[in-house]
Parts: sequence; structure tokens; C-alpha cells
Amino acid sequence: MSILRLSDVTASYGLAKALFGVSLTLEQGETVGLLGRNGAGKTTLLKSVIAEPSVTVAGEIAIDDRALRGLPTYRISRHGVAWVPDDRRVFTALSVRENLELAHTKNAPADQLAKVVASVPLVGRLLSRRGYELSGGEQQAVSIARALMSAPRFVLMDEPTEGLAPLIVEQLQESIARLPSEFGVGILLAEQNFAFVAALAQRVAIVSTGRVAWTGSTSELENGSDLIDRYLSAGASQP
Amino acid sequence: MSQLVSVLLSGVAYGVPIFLVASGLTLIYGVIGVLNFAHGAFFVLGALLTASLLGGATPSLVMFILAVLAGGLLAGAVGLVTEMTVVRRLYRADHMTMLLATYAVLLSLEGASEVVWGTDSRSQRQPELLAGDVRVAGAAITMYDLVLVVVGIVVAVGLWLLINRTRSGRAVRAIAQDATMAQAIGINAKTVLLLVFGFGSLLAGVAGALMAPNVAISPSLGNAFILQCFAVVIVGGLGSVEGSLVASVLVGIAETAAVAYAPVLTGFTFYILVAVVLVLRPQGLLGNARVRRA
Amino acid sequence: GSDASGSDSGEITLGVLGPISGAQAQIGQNQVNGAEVAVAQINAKGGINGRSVKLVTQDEGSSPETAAAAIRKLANDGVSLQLGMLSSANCLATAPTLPRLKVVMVDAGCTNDGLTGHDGKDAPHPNFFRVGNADTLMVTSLAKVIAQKFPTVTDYDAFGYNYVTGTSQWKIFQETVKENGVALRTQKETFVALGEQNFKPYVQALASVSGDPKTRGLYLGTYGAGTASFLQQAQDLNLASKYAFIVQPGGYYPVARTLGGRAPEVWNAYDYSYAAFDSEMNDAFVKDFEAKTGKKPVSWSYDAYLAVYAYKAAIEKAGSADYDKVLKALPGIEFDSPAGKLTINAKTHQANTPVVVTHSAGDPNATETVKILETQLVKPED
Amino acid sequence: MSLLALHGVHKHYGGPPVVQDVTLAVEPGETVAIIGPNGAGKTTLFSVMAGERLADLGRVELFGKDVTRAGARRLAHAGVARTFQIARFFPSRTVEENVTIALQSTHRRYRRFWAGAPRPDDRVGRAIDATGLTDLRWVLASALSQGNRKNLEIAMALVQQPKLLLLDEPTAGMGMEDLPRTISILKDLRQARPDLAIVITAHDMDVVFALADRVVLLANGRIAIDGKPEEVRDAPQTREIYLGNSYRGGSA
Amino acid sequence: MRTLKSPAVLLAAKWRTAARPPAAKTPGRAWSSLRPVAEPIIFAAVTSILYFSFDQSLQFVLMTGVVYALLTASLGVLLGWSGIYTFGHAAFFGIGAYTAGLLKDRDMSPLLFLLAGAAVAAVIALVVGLLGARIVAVEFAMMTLIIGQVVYLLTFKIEGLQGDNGIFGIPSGTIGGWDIATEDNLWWYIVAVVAVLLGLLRRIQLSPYGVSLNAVRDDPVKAAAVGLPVRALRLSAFVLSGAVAGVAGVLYAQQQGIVTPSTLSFTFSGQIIIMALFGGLYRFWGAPIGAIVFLLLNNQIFGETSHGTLILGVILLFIVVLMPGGILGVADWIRDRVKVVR
Ligand SMILES: Nc1ncnc2c1ncn2[C@@H]1O[C@H](COP(=O)(O)OP(=O)(O)OP(=O)(O)O)[C@@H](O)[C@H]1O
Ligand SMILES: Nc1ncnc2c1ncn2[C@@H]1O[C@H](COP(=O)(O)OP(=O)(O)OP(=O)(O)O)[C@@H](O)[C@H]1O
Ligand SMILES: [Mg+2]
Ligand SMILES: [Mg+2]
Repeated sequence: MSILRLSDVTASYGLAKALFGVSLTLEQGETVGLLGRNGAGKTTLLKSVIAEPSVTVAGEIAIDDRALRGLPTYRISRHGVAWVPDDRRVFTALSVRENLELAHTKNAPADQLAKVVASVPLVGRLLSRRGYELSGGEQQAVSIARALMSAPRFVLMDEPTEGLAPLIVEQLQESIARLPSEFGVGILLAEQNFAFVAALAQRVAIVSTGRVAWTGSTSELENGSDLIDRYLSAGASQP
Repeated sequence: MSQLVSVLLSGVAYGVPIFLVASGLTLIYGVIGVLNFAHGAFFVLGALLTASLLGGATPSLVMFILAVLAGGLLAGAVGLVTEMTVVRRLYRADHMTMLLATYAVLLSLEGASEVVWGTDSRSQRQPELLAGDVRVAGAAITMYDLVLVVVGIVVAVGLWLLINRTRSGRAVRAIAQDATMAQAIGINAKTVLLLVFGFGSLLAGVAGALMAPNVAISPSLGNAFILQCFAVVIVGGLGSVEGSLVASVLVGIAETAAVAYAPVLTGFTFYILVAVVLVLRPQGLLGNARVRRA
Repeated sequence: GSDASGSDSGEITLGVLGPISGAQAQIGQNQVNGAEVAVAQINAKGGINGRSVKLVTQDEGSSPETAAAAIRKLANDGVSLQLGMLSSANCLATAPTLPRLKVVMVDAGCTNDGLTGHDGKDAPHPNFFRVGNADTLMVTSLAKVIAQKFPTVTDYDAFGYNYVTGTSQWKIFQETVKENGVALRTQKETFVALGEQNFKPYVQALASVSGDPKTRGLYLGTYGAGTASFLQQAQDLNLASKYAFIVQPGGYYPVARTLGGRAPEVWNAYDYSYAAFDSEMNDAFVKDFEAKTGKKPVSWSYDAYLAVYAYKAAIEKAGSADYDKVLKALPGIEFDSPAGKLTINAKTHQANTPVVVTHSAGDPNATETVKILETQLVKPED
Repeated sequence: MSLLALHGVHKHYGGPPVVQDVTLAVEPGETVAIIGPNGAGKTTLFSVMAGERLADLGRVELFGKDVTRAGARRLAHAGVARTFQIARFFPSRTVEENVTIALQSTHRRYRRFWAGAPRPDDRVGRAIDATGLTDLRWVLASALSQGNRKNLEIAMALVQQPKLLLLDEPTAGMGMEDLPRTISILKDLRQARPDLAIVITAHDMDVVFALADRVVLLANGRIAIDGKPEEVRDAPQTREIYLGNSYRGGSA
Repeated sequence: MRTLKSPAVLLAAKWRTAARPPAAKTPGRAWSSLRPVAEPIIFAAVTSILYFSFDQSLQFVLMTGVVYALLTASLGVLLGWSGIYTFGHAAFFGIGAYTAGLLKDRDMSPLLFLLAGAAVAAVIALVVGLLGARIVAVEFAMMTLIIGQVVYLLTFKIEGLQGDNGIFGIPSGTIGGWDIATEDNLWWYIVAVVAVLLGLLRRIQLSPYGVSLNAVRDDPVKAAAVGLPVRALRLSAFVLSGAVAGVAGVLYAQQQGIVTPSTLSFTFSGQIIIMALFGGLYRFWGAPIGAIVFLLLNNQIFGETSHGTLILGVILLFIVVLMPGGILGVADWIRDRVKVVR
């Protein structure tokens, strides 16, 4: 069992700070939901882990005590971290099949493509399409499938349900639910879709203005209604 | 009839070497999106090294091939250094900044070659085996041009396969579009870009070495070719090797046809062709507008 | 101020301009070397009026604007006696400004006819003098010689760069050949963009024309690297064998040297060929130049060399290196040269040196791989 | 007379048509939601309605006038404002400037090259406040988070005071704070401007039910059902191809 | 896709305001309406001080530099404001200069020359712009390059343009009895014309029209969606830029007294871009400052040494790698750091 650990992570865009000392752990096989208002810093948190170049990161990020911070993105990816970015970023010049095959690494079993296509809804019938021919939701599906191609240990999912039709979300929920148990994947799931997180995550972290304001189990969150008022909905004043 | 054959033939003989010179540029610009002004300098480097290794004398075929390879390798090595010291830092900047950077590289390399090889022009002879001319359907073409055409086609096919049929080719296309995402799926973008730039420079060097027997070689030789190279790559369509080849041959045939049938237009056909293609097909002959939009 | 060369004692400073960087750097370097040889010779013999001579170099650059700045730079540094320059456009741009800058220019490279008094007209620019030949004179001389030598060659093809001097030279050439009794007919005429190096289609078109080589001549209006590239591309198609001769105005020698023994036979006309003059001064010039650079001098070295000697004569006559005194002394001045005594015409400001028509070819075993088959001096009939 | 009418519109991208024979009328004051599976052709239909892409076949009418070939700019001037599924804006400009540009571009002020710097007026401020961007007013648009980009686009559309508002998944990615606010902005807007017509797509049925007077189900580029929200929701076809089982009637 | 990366992305990377508390008013709004007047005055004052402290040769270079400042500013309209790539900008400069050359024997006021140059260049820019209305990005740049080369070649084909020798003897003339032919008067004339035009351009840049151009640069699709006439804006920017370049060309001809084909060669087009980038393309004053500094630097390098190319290349390299935003980019960088410290 591996563990992805962030301790006291600070991130900034140029001179503007967006995360202030975030600590968080994610075990393999576990799903942790990241909730927070728009602009709270969820995306920034995921970008910090994958070392997206626009963010400058300070603090510790490690898998099994092996430091990730400072490594180039591709090395982090090879340590078993996959990323579903919030803006999909499908390679438009490639076909969907090429998009997926490109992400297929040696660590993954040879039939990974078949597995992924079987588990992620929608992509099966898109394989021969070119990237630029996809609708918004189709891009989202391809982006998710691509992240799974390397048989990662951890997946950072940034709003995977955005733009997907309800039926697809339902199917996606089923297939994501299987990932931890069947493949031992740890998932960090940034979402606005509360129900989706509630159905999948064991633990939840609430991000608010660049800090982790609360962590706890999903059930605690569902019961503690003032948490939602304080950190997620428009209810109360911001801290 | 024989004139038509001759026009077509010499058109190809004129056009394919342009493609050969542009091939490295096609790779670097077409695939990774860097408009490399320094391309002409890498080209000249190849020519200068080859000529100075062979000392202008008529070499044996083996010596010639070795010298051509050496020219290519030198250009490739300088290309690697350029990528590591300059280009790499600017991938995230815009087109124009990259242009300025590669222009600076061009000046530096041109200046450095002036220091090393002087400003005098020199000449180089091809191996005896490749001298003389051959007749095809009544039209004369030099043996050496024939060789260039063959090499050009081999390079075109090879590049096409590399880009479209190999995993690394796909990786390169992915990096070109979104280097961060490519890294996020485990591609070592830095190294791939380095190798592509190096390989593009190597192609430029080889082209320069191969063109050496055709021209007077001096550090400023690149200027005579760079314009056509840019045009050919862009008219062919972004990222399209086959487009560049077609564009080069069209350029060649247009000019030879003008010489034969419309002498007033000589020297202008190239410009007319480029303007017409761009006005009718803004994305270039075989370019794909939709890929660009994304 | 003009103190550096102005006072009557101390060093005399001359400024030499030429394109010492960029595509024409080779020529500029030849100019500088020629001037330096002259200065060294003069200093070895005790200088001018007992004063030693110093040369400062300035890059003319590649545009009128850089040339103008260069001349001003020298003028600022007190160097009012200047020589050299290569591009006619640069000369045309700067010549009118010389009086204002208090600069004298002895041109050794610009060949435009209009820079000095053409056809016996008055000199257009009071401060501008020239010791090299103007375009028309060179081409007419060449044409005369060719017409005499090859009266039966009537069918001409012309190929060259498209630039004013080039195309007008070709016109003058045709006219002069006709005037000399040859019924010249122009067949193929192609002028391509300046700087072009890839001549395949044109070479191929020329090679495909059939006709009796004995009656055909090729006029080549390219220069520098262009000529070398053209000839190289022509070689495999054996273009030279289709013509009785190739004729080219301008300096062929450096090009032939580039081609390393494979240069075809060409007739050309320019100010100088090291083999053309049989004089002590020429021997000394060639020897010193070779000692300095390892190469034979070419026309541009020669012209700059002449310019220095013209200044020497003028300063000696003026008894001073002052700007206004030298300016007064230069018109009509007579000075030594490898071609004998030359005079800067007082009215036109032009000193015509004999035009050297040279017939040369590459030969791996010859000096500098170029064999000079024949030279003929055409004395100006001024 | 309908505000917007499509007659037999077809659109393809070189392959088979992705919008086929769509005939649809939107009346003033009406809010129509277009729903359908991913890839059904909703965005494509939007881009035809907004003039970004021209229909291959069929006719588009705005206020009874044929605008099939009009193009985005003319439609914008005629009162059509739209947002994009993946937010588009002017990244080098601040939030406020983005909204100001949107305001002025239909007021022909963009032509004033002699005038001083464009000044945001009250309308700009109101649009920014309404979309919750007040604190981010001076921030470069490129620095916005995904959700706030959506808000910015809505602000830009609002400030144009359109007659027809085309919203392509305006609420995707919005959280519990922004989503209700967006719904209420739109409700308020309809109240204030009874002639405004809105066409919206959303995969979030809460949004659809909160806003739509009519729902159109698009499948494979064709209109499958066009009717009252409940009718469409309860149609077995909707459940089968689009909603699945998870959605258990949000209005309940 | 990298090839489409707009200047905006570059700007974004260098983002100026953190999510700091909103200011009550946009900073410097009052100043912004004074800018088109104040800044050119400062420009004229600073360059004049330099001019009168320079020696003759540097004076000449500076004068050329000021003319180029106008030229690069006109390029800024395209590359900087509107995101229109061009490799053929020299053509419009050259067209202006040749217009002055062809009119050299007319006895008219130098100011009329300026007008004529602007008009001819504008008309040709309009034609080119219409021809390339559908072409964008680097393909458009390629087309301008081609057109530029054709114009360049035409100077050799058209008899009256006198090919490589160029048209010489272009007078500077008198304005209301004031002879501008003497060097110092020429300086005042040139710096005044340039400053006025830069002020005008600055005003235009800050106007709603200028902001619309930025919008078109950032995202043409969105711009059309909010109702901006994208093609017309692009075209008008191209014409505006061409006209100003034409004026710069006339000034150049008046200053140099000669116009040669090199003023419209593609190498010169490249140099204009270099100069503009050198100062910083995405700030108004970057391009003009770049032109002046570059020219002075260039003049100092290409002197006696024959390694000028190498030295210039290496200096440029250092500049690009260390300060890709140009001179003003560095200024910004420093300002940002200072702000944070405060
Ligand atoms: N490229 C950037 N440059 C500067 N600041 C940025 C950039 N991207 C985001 N920010 C700022 O960082 C903060 C956190 O943004 P982030 O994208 O992480 O939010 P988020 O929680 O993912 O929101 P959403 O749910 O809307 O996607 C915001 O204040 C945002 O404005
Ligand atoms: N530029 C394009 N080129 C080719 N095909 C395209 C293009 N854009 C979309 N398509 C295809 O057209 C169909 C309709 O796409 P559209 O974007 O309209 O769907 P949508 O209904 O908006 O889907 P979503 O809910 O996922 O946003 C899809 O099958 C898509 O793959
Ligand atoms: Mg986010
Ligand atoms: Mg859509």
C-alpha cells in the first residue's frame, strides 16, 4: 500500500499565492473528495501534485516518503500519478485511440486499452475519432480514460463529471467506484457534484481560500450541515 | 513533349533539394511549432564543414558520404546545444520571442563561422561517380540532382513514417499541442523536444553538406534559401511533411515552366504561387485548419 | 575638429571604409588590405612629407544609413581624409553630405557612372573623387575586345542578377559589340533576383538550347558567390562547351579562385589583374600583398591601394594634410600607380586606370589555381 | 412571430450530419432547455443559432428575418448573446475590462479611436456584482478558476442586455454557492425583462427544472421530444438514452 | 496548441494583481487620459537631451533611431495590440520612402510628403489586407513576407525606381520658410513628427477601439460572439499600421536623402521585429525604445571589428534568454518585485 502525502504545501501563480500550507494524505485504494467554492484552490492543489508549470510549489509532496516535489511532471507521472485536468486537454491532433495508446506505459498490462474502454463509458464508440471532433462531454470521457491507461496508483480527478450527461455520470460513478477495490487506485476527487463525491469518497477535505478548512468522513459532512453553509454554499460569510 | 518532360524533370530537380533543405524546418516548425530562423545557419554549418573536410578536392564516394555525415552531425550537435541553452527556455513564450531567439542564434552561428572559416566563399566537388548528366526521355538532368531527388524522397518518406506511424511521432505531436499534458501521461517532453530539435538540425546539416557541390559556400549562404524554406513549410501546411514536398515540387515546376514558357515571370513564380495558395487555402495545401483551431 | 590629420606635423590619419562584415565582407577585407599595404610601403619609405601615416578602418555596413553613420564617425574622430566604399547606393547617398561634414572621399569601389563627371561633365560632388573605373568604361572596353577577338560570334545568351548596374551593363555591352561591327542577336535573356544561389532551372534551360557553339556567346551578369554557384551548377551539364566563350564584366579572379582549379574559361574586364602590369610598383604591390595576406591582390585591393597613393600625392602637393588644402590639391593631381602615372581629372574628379581585360581559366596547378591565359590593357582615351 | 425560428437546419463537420432537420421556434419570454446525451449536437446547434457556424441546410430566422448567413457579429448586434461550453473570454484583460468590452462592442463604441480609455459604467458594475465577481474585478481574466470563468462569461452576456440569451452549460463546474445564484440571476432577469428568450443546455436537471418552460431532447442531432419539462423528463426515451436511473425528479 | 499561444498567455504568466482587495477606483485612470500627451513630450525631451549631448555620428544614428521608433511603434499595432503577425512590414516603410523619392522634384511642403506617404502606404495595406482577409497567424505573416518581397523585386523591374542604386537627392524642404535641411532643424522636425504620431497612436491604443483590438487578439471567436467586427478591426489595424509605417518611410527618405530597395527587404522586416521585441512588444513604449537602443548598440558594435555579427548575435541571445519580455519586460519585473516588498 502506497501513500501520497502532502504536508504544508504552499502554491502560487507568479506572485499570487493560491494555497497556504495544505496538508493531506491519500492512501492507495482510498477515495478522498475535495470540495470547495469556486476559486477555493482545488485545482491548484491537484496541479501542485502533478507539478503543473504555472504553479510554484513549496512544501513536501511525497509518495511513500519519496519526495515528488522538484521532479518534472513526467517523472511524477511515472511514479504512478495520473491526472484528469479540469480543462480536459485531449490531444486534438491525435485520434482518440492514439490519445489512449500514448498514455499506455510499460507498467500497465498489455490489454489495458480494452479494460479502460470497457470501464469508462462513451469512449468505446469514439476510438477512431480525431481529438478535434469531440463534443465537450466526449472530451471529458476521453480525458478520464486516458488517465487510467497507465494503470496508475493515484488519480487526480478535477471535476470529472463536468459536462457529462446524467446517464454517463451514473455509469462513470460505477466505474470509478470499482477502481479502488479492483485496481487499488487512490483517487483525489475534486468535484462540485456533491452527490457524486458522497457516493464515492470515504473521506472529504474542504478547501476554502487556499487552506484545507476541514477534513473528515463523508458521513460526518452529510450530517454536519453547518459545514456546508460555512464552506460550500452561499449561506454564511466567508472566513 | 520533350520540353514538357524537361520542364517537369528540372522542376523536380529544383524543387526536391528545396524540400531537403526545408525538411529539418518542417520537422521543427511543422511538428513542434518553433519557427526556427537559425535553420539556415545549421544548413551552412553542414556545408562548410563538409567542404573544409574535403578541402574542395574531388572525393571518393566513401569519403564524401563520411563528410556529409560529419556535416550533419556537427549541425545536429550544435542544434542540441542550442536547444539546451536557448530554445528550451522559450517554449512557453510566444512565436515572436522564439523568432528573436533563433534569429540571435543565426547571427551568432553566422558570426562564429566567419571567425572559423573566414568570409571567403569556397566550393566543393561531388565524387566522380556522381558527376556528369543522364538523359531521361530526351531531357538532361545531372546525375547529382538525381541523387538529391532520391535522397529527398527517402527523407520525406522517412519523416512521414516517423511522425505518423511511430509512437515517438505521436508523442511529438502531443507535446507540440500541450507539453504539460504530455508530461502528465509520462512523456519526457524535454528530451523528446531536445531530440527533435537536434534531429531537425542534423537534417539541415546533411542538406547543407549535400548541397555543397552545387553552390559557392560562405557563412551567409543560408540567406539564399531560408525564405523558400519557410514558404515551402507553410504553404505545405503546418505539420505536413508530404505537404512540404508537394509545395517544393510545385515551386520547382512553376519556376522551370516560367523559364520555358513565360520568361517575364521568372523570379516571380515562387511568390505568385505562395500568394495564390494562401489566398485560396489559408491553412496551406495539406494543412488541417481544424487541428489548428483547437 | 580635424586635428588628427589637420596639423602639419605628427601622424597623418586616413580612414578606410568597406563592408567588413556581412555578405560582402570578403571584398571589404580586400579593400582594407590593399590600403594597408600602401600605407606600410609609404611608411617604410619615410611617410609623407616625413610624417607617418595611420589607417583607421570603419565598417561601411550594408545600407546607406550605416555608411553615413560610419563616415560621420570617422569625421568625428577627426579623420577627414577617407577612402574606400563599395556600394554605389551608399556612395550616392553620402556624396552630397561630404562638404557639410568636411570630409574628402577618394572612392575605390563604387562604380556608378554618375558619381563623377560622366561624359566630360563637371563633377557632381565637390568632395568626391574616384580612382577606380566607372561601369560604362569597363563594359565598353570588354565589348570592344570581345568584338575584335570573336567577330563571328553573333548569338548571345545573357544570364545575371537583376540590378540596375547589371542590366544596364548588358545593354551597353550589346550596343558596343554592335558598334564594333558584329551583328549581335540576343537569344535567351534571364535576370534573377539578387542573392539567388539556386540556378538549376536557368542552367537547364540554357543547356537545352541547341546551336553551333562556334557562334554562341554567354554573357554572365552575376557576381561574387552567385557566379561561383552558377558555374558550379553549369558544370555537370557542360554548359561551357555550348559557347565559344563566357564573358563577364567585373572581377572574376576571386571567383575563379573559389572554384579551385575547375573554373571555366571566362573573359572579364576590371581594374586589375596582378599579371597585367609589368612595373616595379606592381611587383612590389603583389609581393607585399602576398606577404601580408598569402593571396594575390585583386581589383578592390588595387583600387584602395591607388586611393592611398592619390592622397599621398595630394598631401605632398598641398604640403599639409589639412582638409581644405588636400581638397584643393586633389583635382588634377598626378600620382604613381602600378599602371604608371595616373591623373585625377580636375573637372570630372575621375582617374581612369587602364581596364584590364583578362582571359583566365581554372587550373589546379597554376598559381592560386587560376591560370591567366591572356590579359589586354585598354587605355582610356580621355 | 417567434423570436428565433429554425427550419430544417442541418449541420455537419465534413462527415455525417451532427444536427439533422432541426425545426424549433423560441417565443419571446420563453426559456427553452436543450438536453441530450454527450455528442447529441447541442453545442453545434448553439453555434448555428449564434452564427458562429453557418447551417448547411435550412433556415434560421430572428424576429422573422432570415439570418441564416448573418454570422456571429451581426447576430450579436441583433440582440443575441451567448456563452460557450468551455468558457471563452479575453485573458489579457481584467474581469472588468472583459465586461466593458462586451458592453461596448454592441454599442459601436469600439470604433471610437479618438476617445479616451473605455470607462466601465454602472451596468458593468452590476453585472460583475450579480455574478459574484466583485472581489475579482481587477484580476486578469486568465487567472480565474474554472467556475469563475463561467461567471465571467455570464456577466459578459448579461451586460449586453440581449433579447436572446444562449447559454451552453453555464452552470457546469459551478458549486453550491454559485449555482443557486446563477439560477436566481436568470430568474430575476426574466422577471425584469419579460420579452427575453433564453435557450440553455445543462446536464444538471435541477437547473433545467428551475428555469425551463420547455425542454427539447436532442438525440443524434434530431429533436426526439419537445414538450413540457415533466413530459420530457417522464418520457421513457429520456430516461433510457439520457437520464439513467440516478435522477429521481429533482423538483420533488 | 503552442502555435496559437497568444501574447495574452505571456501576459497572463506575468499576472499583475493577486487576489488582493479591490481598489476603490481603477488605478491611474486620470493619468491614463494624460498619457497620450505627457508621454510623447517626455520621449521628445529625453531623446533631444541625448541628441545634443551626442557627437555628430551618434546624432545621425539617433535621428535614424527616432524614425525607426515610429516604424516599430506601427509594428506594435499589429504584433502587440492585435496579434497580427507580419514579416513584411518593411514594405510599407519602403513604400512611404519611395513615395517621397518619386515626388522629390515636386515643390511641396515636407508635411505634404508625409501625407502622401501615409496615403499610398494605407491604400496598399488596404489591398493586402483585403487579399489576406481569410488568412491568419503565421500564414498571414508569410503572405505579408511574400508581398514585401514582390514589392522589393519590383523596384528592380520598374525603371523609374532605379533598382539597387535607389532614388537619391530627396530634399527635406522648408516648412513656412523654416529650412529643415540643417541637421539641428531636421532633428526638431523629425522628433516633433514622431512624438505627435506616437501620441496619436498612444491615444488610439487606450481608446475603446484599441481595447477592441486586444480582444480580437485574445480570442477572435469570442470577439465575434460579443459583436466585434473581427475582420474589419484586423483590416483597420493593418491599414493604420501601414499608414504610420509609410510616414516613417517618408521621414527616413527626408533624413537620408536616398531610398534604396534595402528599405523594403525582408531582412529589414526581420530587423524591425527584432527591434520591437528588443524593447518589449506588449508595452506601448517597448517598441520605440527598442528601436533606439538597438540602433545605438548596433552602431557601437559594427565599427572597426569584423566580428560584429557574432557579437551582436551573442548579445541578442543573452537578452532574449534573460529578458524575453524585452527592456520594458525587465522594468515590469523589477516593479513587480518592488511592489511585493512594499
Ligand atoms: N493561472 C493563474 N494565475 C493566477 N491565479 C490563478 C491562476 N489560476 C487560478 N488562480 C487563482 O487561484 C485561486 C484558486 O484557483 P483554483 O483554480 O485552484 O480554484 P478551484 O477551487 O479549482 O475553483 P473551481 O471550482 O472554480 O475550479 C483563485 O483565486 C484563482 O483566481
Ligand atoms: N469540430 C468538429 N469536427 C468534427 N466533429 C465534431 C466537431 N465538433 C463536434 N463534433 C461532433 O459532432 C457531434 C455533436 O457535437 P456537439 O459538441 O454539438 O455535442 P453536444 O451535444 O454539445 O455534446 P456535449 O454534451 O458533450 O457537449 C459529436 O459527435 C462530436 O463528436
Ligand atoms: Mg478548479
Ligand atoms: Mg456541448
